[in-house]
Amino acid sequence: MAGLATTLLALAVGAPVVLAMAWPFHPLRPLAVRLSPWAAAPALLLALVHLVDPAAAPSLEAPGLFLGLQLGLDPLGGAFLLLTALLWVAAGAYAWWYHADDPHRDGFFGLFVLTMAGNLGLVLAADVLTFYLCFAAMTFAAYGLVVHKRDGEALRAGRIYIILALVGEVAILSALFALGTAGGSLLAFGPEVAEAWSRLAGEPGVFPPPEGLEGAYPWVTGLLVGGFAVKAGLAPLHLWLPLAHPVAPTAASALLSGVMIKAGLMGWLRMLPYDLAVPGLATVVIITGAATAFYGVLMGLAQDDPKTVLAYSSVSQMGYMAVGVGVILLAPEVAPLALTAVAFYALHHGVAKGALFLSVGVGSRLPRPSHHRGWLWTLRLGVAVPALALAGAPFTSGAFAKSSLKDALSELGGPWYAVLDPLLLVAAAGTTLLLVRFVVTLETRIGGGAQEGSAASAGGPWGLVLPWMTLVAAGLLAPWWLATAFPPLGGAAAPSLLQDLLPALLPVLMGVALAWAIIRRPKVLGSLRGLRIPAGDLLVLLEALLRRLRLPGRSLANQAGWALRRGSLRLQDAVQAWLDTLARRDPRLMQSPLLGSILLALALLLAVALW
Amino acid sequence: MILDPIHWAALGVMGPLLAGLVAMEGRPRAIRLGLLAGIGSSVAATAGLWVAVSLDGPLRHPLGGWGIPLGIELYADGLSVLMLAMTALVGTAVSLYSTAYFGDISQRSVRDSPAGRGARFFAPLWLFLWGSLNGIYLSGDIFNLYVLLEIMGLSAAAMVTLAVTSQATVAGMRYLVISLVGSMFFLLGVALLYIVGGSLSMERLATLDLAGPLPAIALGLMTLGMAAKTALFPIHGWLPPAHAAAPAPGSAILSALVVKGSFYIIVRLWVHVFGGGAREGLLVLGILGGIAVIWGSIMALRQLSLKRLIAYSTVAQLGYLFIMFPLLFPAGGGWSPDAWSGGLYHALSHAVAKAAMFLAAGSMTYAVARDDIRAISGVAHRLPMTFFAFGLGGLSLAGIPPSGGFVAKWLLLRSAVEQGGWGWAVLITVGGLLTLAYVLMVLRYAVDQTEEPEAFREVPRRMEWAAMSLALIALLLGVRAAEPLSLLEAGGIVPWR
Amino acid sequence: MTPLALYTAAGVGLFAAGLWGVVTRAHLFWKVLGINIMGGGIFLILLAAPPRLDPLHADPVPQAMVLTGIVVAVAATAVALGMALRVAARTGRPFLDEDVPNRSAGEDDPGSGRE
Amino acid sequence: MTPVLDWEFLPLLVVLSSFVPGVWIMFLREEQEALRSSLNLIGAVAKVVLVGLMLRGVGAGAVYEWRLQVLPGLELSLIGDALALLFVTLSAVLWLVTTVYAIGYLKDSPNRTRFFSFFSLCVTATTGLAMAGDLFTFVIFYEALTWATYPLVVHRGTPEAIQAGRLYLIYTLTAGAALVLGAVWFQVEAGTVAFAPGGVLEMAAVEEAPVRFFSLFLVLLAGVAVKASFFPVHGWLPIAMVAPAPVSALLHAVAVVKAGAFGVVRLLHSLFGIEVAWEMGAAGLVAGLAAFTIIYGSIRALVQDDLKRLLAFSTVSQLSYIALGVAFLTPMAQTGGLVHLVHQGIMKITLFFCAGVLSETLQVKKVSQMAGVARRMPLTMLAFTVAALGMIGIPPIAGFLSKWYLGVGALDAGAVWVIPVLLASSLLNAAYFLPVIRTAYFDDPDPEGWDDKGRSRWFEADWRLVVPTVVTALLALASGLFGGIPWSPLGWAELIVDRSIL
Repeated sequence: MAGLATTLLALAVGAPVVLAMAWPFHPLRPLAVRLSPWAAAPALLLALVHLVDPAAAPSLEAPGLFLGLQLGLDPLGGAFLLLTALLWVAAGAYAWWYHADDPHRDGFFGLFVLTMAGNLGLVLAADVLTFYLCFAAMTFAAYGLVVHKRDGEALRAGRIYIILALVGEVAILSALFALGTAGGSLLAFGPEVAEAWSRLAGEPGVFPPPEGLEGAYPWVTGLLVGGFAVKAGLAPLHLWLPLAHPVAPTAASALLSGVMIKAGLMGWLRMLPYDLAVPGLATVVIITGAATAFYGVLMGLAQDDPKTVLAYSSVSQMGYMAVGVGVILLAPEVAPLALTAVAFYALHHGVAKGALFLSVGVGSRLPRPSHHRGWLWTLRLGVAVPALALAGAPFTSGAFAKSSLKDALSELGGPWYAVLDPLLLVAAAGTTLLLVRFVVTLETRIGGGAQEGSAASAGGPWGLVLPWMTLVAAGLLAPWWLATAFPPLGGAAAPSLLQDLLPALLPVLMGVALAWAIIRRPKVLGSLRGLRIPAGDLLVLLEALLRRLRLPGRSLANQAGWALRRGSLRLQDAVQAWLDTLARRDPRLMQSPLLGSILLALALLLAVALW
Repeated sequence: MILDPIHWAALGVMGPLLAGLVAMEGRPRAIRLGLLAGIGSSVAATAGLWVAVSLDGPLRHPLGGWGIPLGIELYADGLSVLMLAMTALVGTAVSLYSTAYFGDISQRSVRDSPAGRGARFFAPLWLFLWGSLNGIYLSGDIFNLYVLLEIMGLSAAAMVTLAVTSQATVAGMRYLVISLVGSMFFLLGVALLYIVGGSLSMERLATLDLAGPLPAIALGLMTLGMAAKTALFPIHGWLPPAHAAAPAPGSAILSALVVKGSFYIIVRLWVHVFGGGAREGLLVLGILGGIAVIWGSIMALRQLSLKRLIAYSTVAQLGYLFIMFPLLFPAGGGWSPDAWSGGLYHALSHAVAKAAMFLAAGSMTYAVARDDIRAISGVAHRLPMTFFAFGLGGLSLAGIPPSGGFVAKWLLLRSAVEQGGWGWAVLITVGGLLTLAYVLMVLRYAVDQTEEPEAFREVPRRMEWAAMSLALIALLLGVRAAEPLSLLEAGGIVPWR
Repeated sequence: MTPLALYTAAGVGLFAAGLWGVVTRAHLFWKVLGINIMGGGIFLILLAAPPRLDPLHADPVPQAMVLTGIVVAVAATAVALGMALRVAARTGRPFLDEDVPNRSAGEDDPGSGRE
Repeated sequence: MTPVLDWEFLPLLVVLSSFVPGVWIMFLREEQEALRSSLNLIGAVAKVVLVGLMLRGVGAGAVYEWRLQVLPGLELSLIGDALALLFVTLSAVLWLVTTVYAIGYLKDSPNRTRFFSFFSLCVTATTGLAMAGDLFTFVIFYEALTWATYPLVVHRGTPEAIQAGRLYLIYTLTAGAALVLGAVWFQVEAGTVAFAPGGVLEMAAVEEAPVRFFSLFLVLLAGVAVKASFFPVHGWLPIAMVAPAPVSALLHAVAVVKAGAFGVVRLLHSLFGIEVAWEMGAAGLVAGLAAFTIIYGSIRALVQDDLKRLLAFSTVSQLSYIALGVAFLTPMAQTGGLVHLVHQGIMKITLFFCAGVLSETLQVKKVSQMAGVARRMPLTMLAFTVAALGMIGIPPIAGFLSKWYLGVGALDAGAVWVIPVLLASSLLNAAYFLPVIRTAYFDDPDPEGWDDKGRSRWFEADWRLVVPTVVTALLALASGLFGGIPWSPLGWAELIVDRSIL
């Protein structure tokens, strides 16, 4: 079993890497593209193996590669691997048919495997630099997926995405510099990272932090949180997310929202110092998280593109997880429980959100509903299940995740619990409302893409439907396998689903009621239609501001440059003219009277000198 | 055969003079024979003396028994041999070059035509010149110096006028007047020295106590005269037209060798006979040299005539030679071997490089039939070897490594820095840059391909090779500097007193 | 006033006069003449050189020098006059004209011995 | 391990292996193409082989020395130790690649004889300079390099080429003069010009006359800073862009700029000694200057549309990483600086190769013309992307390793201010490289704007252009990906620092 696991570990990362490497070479490309959709299969196998036998914790080391690559599979990794691999396989299959006759299909899959390599790699990474390496690979390859459509909108989204991503990378890297200084280049997760943190923090009286890094500790943690927050879409660093997720091809959006933003979360969970409390930072994280949970909902309600709505819902959901992370940072003793909760949440959200995004694609590719009622109802059912899960309806993974998060909070207790619990409840209601909004917008889009994207030609929409259904099913089963999957993570035993039936039901009902109320009243609805907030809310203001700033500076610089050049030219001319006159005069030195006086002068000079 | 080494000296002086007589005859064969004899004798003399001197120090030989105290005698030490070697080296190349440069003069009619006169009289004049130069380097008494100086001056001036243009004639005439006046100053100095010291032998004079006004005046007069012949700064005006007007081989000889003759005498007087003289005097020489470096370079930058440019560069480079003097005798007393080797090595490498440049320039003007920088565009492609010869020569002049110029500059700089003479150090550095400036100006025109020269004459290979070989030697001097410099040290104690 | 001083003074005077002529007179003949006068002055000084060995016999060396000097001077003068004549022939005037165009030497100077 | 060759004249052979072909080619006729190319290639391969031998020897602990006395107290000395080999290997390998590239790039263009002759001489000077065992030898090759590259810069013979060459000479020659002056001065002060690990100056002597020694340092720095294109004196570099692509590649990646950077290394470590340099504040000055140049160059690069100018300014910025690294006392920083000597070389040469392929095959010279060019030139643009990402510092490409070592090393030295500089430069690099990549891949091409010379049999352009480009790109990737193994540039740099022969 262990041997198999190790092989699979190597394959899980190796397969996509090899495919990505093969892609540039023309003869190999068709094959590579053909295999790309299934490149995540080994990873999925590995995840299942791990699920069956949690004891199997394979690890690999390649000291010659990079600065020493380390791969490994631990419980947390296992959990995320399950999600990641599942989504990649589903999305891969989905994309294969979705892009059946897309001229840029080859390019898409080239970047697809590269992104996948990064994503799987960072899940399986066992040390800091390996993680960073894969994280970066994923980030930059994903850019290609975002701008796949190549229209202005996509390129703009891509630009915003890459700018923010870079800022994040830089923040992370600067934090890693500090960690590396404290603990060396090779930092395996777990004890070694903790060691580095404690050395960086220093021990008052025992040993000081590294010279020059006194008091850097909070900053470093802050940079790390901030850096990953970009990827995790925590407000206000979420700006790229509502732009990028909708414009990307459906499969890619599913991945972005489902797994890639979880990479940020993963970063937090892997690298932050759990065993040293960072109260200040923790407070910030929790508040921001909670705020994000609301902010996402509000902004999302003002959108009318289903994918954008989903994107904003992702933002708000990541808010919840951020709260969990904050709890970890706040109180090391609650860490295990909170960790479990966050992991639950990530998995649940990943699967559900992935399913929903795919459903958008399916919807748009459906033949006209008029003559395909069967399809229509399948779609509605398939949307309802993950939507309910997200809303946290009873008996769904959502309820499960939310309750475990709640447990963590209650464990934390104190004012935090008192404040956060109701807040999150309201936010959950908002989520429901948002999902209703999503369903409504989706209904308007059904069959929208049928003409141009002819999924029908590719043997009916089955190619799209099956992967989608897989995810839906996975989401449906989630509560049960989650329970089996998690004990190793050291969290509390999976909470029974009945015990908090009401609290789970409450927000859903509230949300639905609210939605119903609004939809019943055309006046309110109309007034709501009035407020449109462009996707990427704050960004719009920011861009306007920048445009103002740019122009004057440059023209000034130019003028200065020109003035300088003119001046130097004039000077040159003057000097040359002067030299010419000298040169014309020089022969005169031999003219009789002058020569005489020169000789005389020299004679006198020498006489004086020699006297 | 066993020879008293001093016979080599006699050979060095008499050989070229006799060869000159042979060449007077005028037919190509005679000319070739004469040149061959001249080359042979000088090279042999140089080689023999080199060995002898480096084996057992300086050599003396009283001519006709007029020894000490009168001392009409031949004298050879490391310095003399170095100058002899320089002359032989450059002379050989120039001689070969000249045989090709003046074209075919086998018909008598051509020979007697004004154009042919150049061809006819170059060789004899040059051989006389050669003899007199060797004589100057080998003579141990100051009156012989005067006589030889006159021979040198006359043949040099005549050489300028070989080019049958009004400019050449005027320039040559002016050169003649200046050099005659210079000789007169020198002779007056000789007379005064004899009255004071009662001897003509430089070594003898060196042993006397030459305090008091009269020797000082004598030194001043001699220096003035020689400075005029060496075209030290304010009296340099005659040089550019003269050197530019002469036929190319002539220009090479004048710029590379002739000026060195009078410079050599100044060195002998100040360093050996007067043992440094007065510090202020040295400073005057150095400052004038410094001005010459800057002035000459700037003038060179403003020329459009290629040969005139090179001539002005000679003015500038001679300035370097005079910068040597204040460095030789540091303010604190004592003696700076760096300055000594550096200065003389600069004389040597300048001779080689400058000759290479003038010969190359000759080939260029020969090809485009115009002495104008703007006219040589495209030469770099038509005559690559000539182009490289000019370039390498120029770079050596500017002290770009590896080259003799670089070694010389390094030594001069070192002596300047050691004495804290920052002014001199900066001057030397800046002078190098200015040199680069005008050398590059020429190269820049030569590589220019925009306009093709209208008339382009094929250049004989021998001319190209002569220039190139000199340039390569200039390069080589930068890699093997140890031998020539060790020779300098071998030549007995410097200075004598 | 010793004869030496006297002769020396006279010699120097001649030298100066000759130099004056060379420098101030534009005509080449005067210049050549001036040079000869300078030489004459020097010879005068040499001849006045005090006897070195014994006071009765004059010192032969200066006389030898003077003789040689005269020979040289004659030769030099000859050459100089010859060249002066050629200058006159070429430029039409027996002067050292200064107005040789400086920055345009290219036009009328082939720069090599052929024409 | 097999016994090591102990030919002390191996360094000389390395130098000659390009000198002899260079001179020989100079006397060839224009149409003797086959002979010319084979001479070049033979020389290049020979050099690589010889360097390989030396590498093995030095790896086993040997040191190769060759000396020739010029004057008493002055000698030409070539020393092949680990530090020298770092640079020599770079130039040898890249010369081989560039030669192939140049043969393809200049096919049926005029004056190739001159070009290839000086091309070889240029590398001769570089290798000689890399192995120079003392300042005297260094100066000689440093100047020789100027003269070997000048004809390459003005190769096109166009007015702007001439103008650029003029500027190039004004800058480099003035610097050369300063260097000579400084060298002589140093000899007078220290009594020797020989390079020695840890420097040749005593702390005590320096502390007696700090001002004098600092000005001495400034003079020498002025000498090397021009070629290293430090801020105030970088002006020649972007203008020298008129040269043909292979030349720019060589100038910017290997020969000239690296000579300058290497000079800084020698100055700080082999002459003054880094401790002394820190004591007298010289190293601090260098670090500050380098940091400023890093930012300045990147900012200037932002607004360039001409691809090669953009790359040039990026060189200005990237180059200072080397100086920045070696100016610190900590081994990691020094390793980072040294290894960037190689990494920057490989990545930058790739970028210039790409620029060359585009301009040669499609007449595309501006970023604005590059829209969608990746569809026509996938391999080239892939290479470009790899190199550009490497410049930004994206793992696992070489550039990241340099950055990592620099950052950690700087923090080790307690210089926190370096981190913002590094990161800002990363962001700026991204700001001017990523748009190029984006437009190349994702904008719609307008083939009318291209003057397409067509594909070759196997590749998108002449194979002699594409293959070298891909090879260097792979090198850039490999030297990052396999940074952990001892023979990688990183490993070698660590070896140098460990042996403390810096």
